[in-house]
Amino acid sequence: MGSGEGALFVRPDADGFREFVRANKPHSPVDKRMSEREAVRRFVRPGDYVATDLYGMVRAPMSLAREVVRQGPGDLSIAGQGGMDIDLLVASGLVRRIDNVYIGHEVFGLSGAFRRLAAAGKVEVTEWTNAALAWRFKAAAMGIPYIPSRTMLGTDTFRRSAAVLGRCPFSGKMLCLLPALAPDVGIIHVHRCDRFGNAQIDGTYGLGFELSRASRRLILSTERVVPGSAIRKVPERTVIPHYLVDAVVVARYGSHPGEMCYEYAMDRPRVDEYLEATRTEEGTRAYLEKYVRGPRSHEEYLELVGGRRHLRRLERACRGR
Amino acid sequence: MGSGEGALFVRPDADGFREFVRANKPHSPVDKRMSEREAVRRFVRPGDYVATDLYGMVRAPMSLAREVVRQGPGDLSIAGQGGMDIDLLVASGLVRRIDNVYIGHEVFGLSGAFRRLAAAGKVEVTEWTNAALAWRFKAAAMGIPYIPSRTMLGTDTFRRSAAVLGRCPFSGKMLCLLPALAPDVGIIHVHRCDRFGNAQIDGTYGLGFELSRASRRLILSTERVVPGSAIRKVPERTVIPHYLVDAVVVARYGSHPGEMCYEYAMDRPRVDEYLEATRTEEGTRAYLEKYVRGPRSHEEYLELVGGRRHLRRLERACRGR
Amino acid sequence: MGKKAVGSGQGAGCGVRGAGRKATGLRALHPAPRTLPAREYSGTELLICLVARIMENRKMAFIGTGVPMLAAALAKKHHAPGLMAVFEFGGTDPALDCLPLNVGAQQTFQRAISAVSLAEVMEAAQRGFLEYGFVGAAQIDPFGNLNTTVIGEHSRPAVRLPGSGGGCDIGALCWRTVALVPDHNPRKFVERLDFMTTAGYLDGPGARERAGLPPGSGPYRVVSNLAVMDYDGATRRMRLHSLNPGVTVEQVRQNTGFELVVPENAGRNEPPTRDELRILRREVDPRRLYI
Amino acid sequence: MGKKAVGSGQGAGCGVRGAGRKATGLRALHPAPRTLPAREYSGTELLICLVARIMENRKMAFIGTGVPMLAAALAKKHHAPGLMAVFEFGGTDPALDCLPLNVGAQQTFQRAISAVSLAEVMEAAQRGFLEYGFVGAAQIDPFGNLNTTVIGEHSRPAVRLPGSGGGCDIGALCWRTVALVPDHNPRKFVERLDFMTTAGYLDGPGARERAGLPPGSGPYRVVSNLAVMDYDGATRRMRLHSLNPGVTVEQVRQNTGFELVVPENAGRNEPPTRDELRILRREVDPRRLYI
Repeated sequence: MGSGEGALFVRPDADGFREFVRANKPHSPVDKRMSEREAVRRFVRPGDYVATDLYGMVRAPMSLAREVVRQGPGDLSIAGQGGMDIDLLVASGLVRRIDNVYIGHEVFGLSGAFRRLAAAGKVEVTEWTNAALAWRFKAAAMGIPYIPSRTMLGTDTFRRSAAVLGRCPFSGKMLCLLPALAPDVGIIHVHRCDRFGNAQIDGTYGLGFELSRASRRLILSTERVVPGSAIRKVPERTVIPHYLVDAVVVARYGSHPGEMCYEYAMDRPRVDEYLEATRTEEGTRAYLEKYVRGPRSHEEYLELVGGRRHLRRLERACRGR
Repeated sequence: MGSGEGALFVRPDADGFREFVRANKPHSPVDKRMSEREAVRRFVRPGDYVATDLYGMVRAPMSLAREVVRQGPGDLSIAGQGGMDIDLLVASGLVRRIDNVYIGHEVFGLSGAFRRLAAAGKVEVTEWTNAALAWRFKAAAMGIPYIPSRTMLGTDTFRRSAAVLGRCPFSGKMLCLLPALAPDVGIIHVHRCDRFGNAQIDGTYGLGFELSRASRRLILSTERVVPGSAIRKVPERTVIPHYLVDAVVVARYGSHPGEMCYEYAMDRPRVDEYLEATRTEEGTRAYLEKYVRGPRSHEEYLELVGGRRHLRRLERACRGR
Repeated sequence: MGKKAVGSGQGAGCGVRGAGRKATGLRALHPAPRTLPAREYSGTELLICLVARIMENRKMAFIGTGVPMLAAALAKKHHAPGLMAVFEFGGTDPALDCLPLNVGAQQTFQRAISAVSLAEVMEAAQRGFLEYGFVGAAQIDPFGNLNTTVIGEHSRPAVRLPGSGGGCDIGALCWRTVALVPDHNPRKFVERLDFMTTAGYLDGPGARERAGLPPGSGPYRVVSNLAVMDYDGATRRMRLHSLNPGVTVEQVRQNTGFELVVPENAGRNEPPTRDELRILRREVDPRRLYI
Repeated sequence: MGKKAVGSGQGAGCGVRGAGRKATGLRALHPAPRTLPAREYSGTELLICLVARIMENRKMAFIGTGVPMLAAALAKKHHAPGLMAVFEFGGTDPALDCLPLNVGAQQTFQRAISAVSLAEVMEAAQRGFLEYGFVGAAQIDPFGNLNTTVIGEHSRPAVRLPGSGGGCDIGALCWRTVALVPDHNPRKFVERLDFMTTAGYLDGPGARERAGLPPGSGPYRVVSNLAVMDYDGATRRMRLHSLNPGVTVEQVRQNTGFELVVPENAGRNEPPTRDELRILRREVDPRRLYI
């Protein structure tokens, strides 16, 4: 029937996932709080496939993205969807393979890092779409090896993807079959969770629901830890239950310099500084030295960018619901 | 590859669904409040395929099920999953075709109505499972004609279903392909919604999320109508957005004699009365006369079963979260 | 109708005391006197204890109403505090300080860690998170295949049973399926099912894998009022594992409608301990909804 | 860094005033003087009005940041109060009393009717709920196919663009796709794309249906700084629909890199009305984040 020519970086393996889950996931509640350093050291390895949530400069797990760059596990594959977090990984030079969806900055312009890397042929890129990526995660999250869809048909996006054409046995329709994508590591920043990782997210959860279920290992960072009783009071609000979670990293202002909805606004000058810096290789290097490798922890980073008083201002600039 | 021998009562038709949605669904907010009588008159027709949520004697849309029996559109097909609501439809003799999953009363025993109907060969039954039905709704809710799964393989349940065997083009795995199921009418009882139908459900939503999206026409009954501002305050809690909804029926105690979680407890003596009555045809007839066709409205039914004072007791027997 | 009739609401959301007035399915099978001496126990209590002992700590178990739920609550309070009860309609690890009568009832998600949907928990099972699944059956065959659909012909059944419900899914997706048969007799343990609702080992070794069912999953135990059975590793046929107190091998054989594998060293199940009974009666089901 | 730099928070969650200090993509294209007389208007304002006029009442529109969002807000306040703005990352019909800079930002779901997920809104589109979709492009061809992926070769591109994002999905799943090209020139309107990210009419009549794309869906309009284009019903090739104020057919032809179908009766687009400009400037974007 035809299939895309793009590389399939992660083969669907529902049985392998089952075995992994049975042997490795924390089925019952255990305290998983740890530092950024420990979480990345234990759960992100060279050669891993990494994916993040949410998008743009919104609820991106920046403190963890910075820690990944700090520790520098190389030869990474990524789901090229996200925002500054993903862009930072690309800029850091750790990435070799991208399931690309959108790497750029919307109204703020193109990604300098992605542009340079691609032009130099230093990265292998397979193309997908927002919906395709969501449904690839969803297939993995459902425990099935693929999911049919009606997107991408007829395009070069399909041709450069690793999707496959198939005909529906019930309706005869031509469909775009999307292979399940189970990242080695999912990284998600949430508003609150308990120490076991039962997490609530305010506002849209983007790809977080699917990604959390699709990931082999899952690192959460959270603005705050709440008692388990607060979670159990409204079990409808639990987007990510603890049994999916491997690490809970408390990271107040973890999305800085991006926004965390209902918590703090985007730090526009710091975002501009990043966008400006990453236009050139030298600028990127200097930025990484100053803001990522310079501070040894998220706390030191927060001091560097202005400390408590400055961060409080960002909170005030964001006025709740 | 092989496929089930059961009848496929609703063929997957993603394009037909799209056309229907474009032409018929209320894309923007309009006040949809109406009586049980009007909702059933306008949206349930002879020969329709009807499906309900939730399960057992829990959050079942009983006031609407009674109204369907009262108006008596015949030749119905149903998703045989639910509880007293579905059992009542079966007992009423309006049902000709069942995509069966489970019709019975759990710890309370078998369904007398289903047993008699099946033994008499008066109903055509195709077999599925809980997960299969959920995923069939999910396929329709995703706008795709089928979804692959790993259940039912190797069983008579598969043989008596209308599923199809298929091999995954990525992993080579044998899969059970489940055809999308888009009911003509979905009926769901919720805790609260605004007059447009933006609905919140407390506790598990069973099949409600998928069913609401899979249904061509959707009737909600609700314990209470709240202002739109209450919905917009916590948009994370909207399980069913208004554009899916065709009718909003205000039905306080709409699940009686079953329970409505956090609202009122099951009315056990009334449930027992139903279970006892439906053991025989005569009993069933008498029950339907007294409790369903006798009262002309949900309000009259509530009076009949004990009125406000009695219902308050059921509320007190259910002590919130 | 008085207030008592609809429940006294001794705990949050527990308004189902009326259920105690009439024997539900379980009670009808094994009526338990209200005040059993500590050394005595009912058949239902034994069954609950046998099932509870199967459940290991730090595992997730797919739970239906009735015996499995009571067993899960007992296991959690007795030897498996990290056991996670997952209910089919979406409730996960609820407080369970009172017992539900439906798998979708309020108690299945009250103070749970999450309350989502049927699809969500079935997908967790499909991803391999659910270690245990529990299923009842009208018939069970030597390979642990189960019937909950019809007795007789499908098109005109002598007895129309409810259907699969989640049973077939559990048998396909959970790692270890445990069948519960509180009335061990030759009409239940049959050589050939009238209808195979739920896959056990199908027709023998390798058959599940050939059908496409997840490798490593399958029937694990059968718990009956006479004994606990497991399956022979080589033939995948049902095998006597351990006898209930006071029951002989011969009794089990006579009540099984096919040739049961009987090993030399069949074990013996201990009666409920004082501890188990105390927890069961005082903490799990103090209002005697089920036991 | 002073408080102003991070936003003065004039409305709930509007802490992005800093954005006004530096020209974002839109502003860089069409700088608008802070105080335009009521009869004058910027290029961006015209574009917004042209897009807004396309949107009918009681429809759902897939909205990205920038022009489509402003146009949706304008249409809603001007002639289409029942228009529903749906954002890709899950926000549906938010209050929009301040404007988001990201399609996932707080303003996209603040006081919305629902805030769910990317999958949820894409599935609504796949089910046929989304009437309008809006897409930008680096290149567009005569059949309305779009490129947002690469200029040059895919393996070593001269310019690596972001990729599809939701563009390809919108082109596949929405009923009517509207392309926005604020800089109409021959490098944008090309005979052959370097890369077809998003399906227009592919290579002509019937091609979408043959590829399996939903029948009845497809490109609807192109809105540029020079004109509005639609598509010939028979050939599916791009056709001049109506000229922007002061623009000639010849100008459009010269700035289009392929042969544009030009009908006898090409219309003329009215400039923004007083009403439109008033709503746009006072109600939609009073803090001039975009215009």
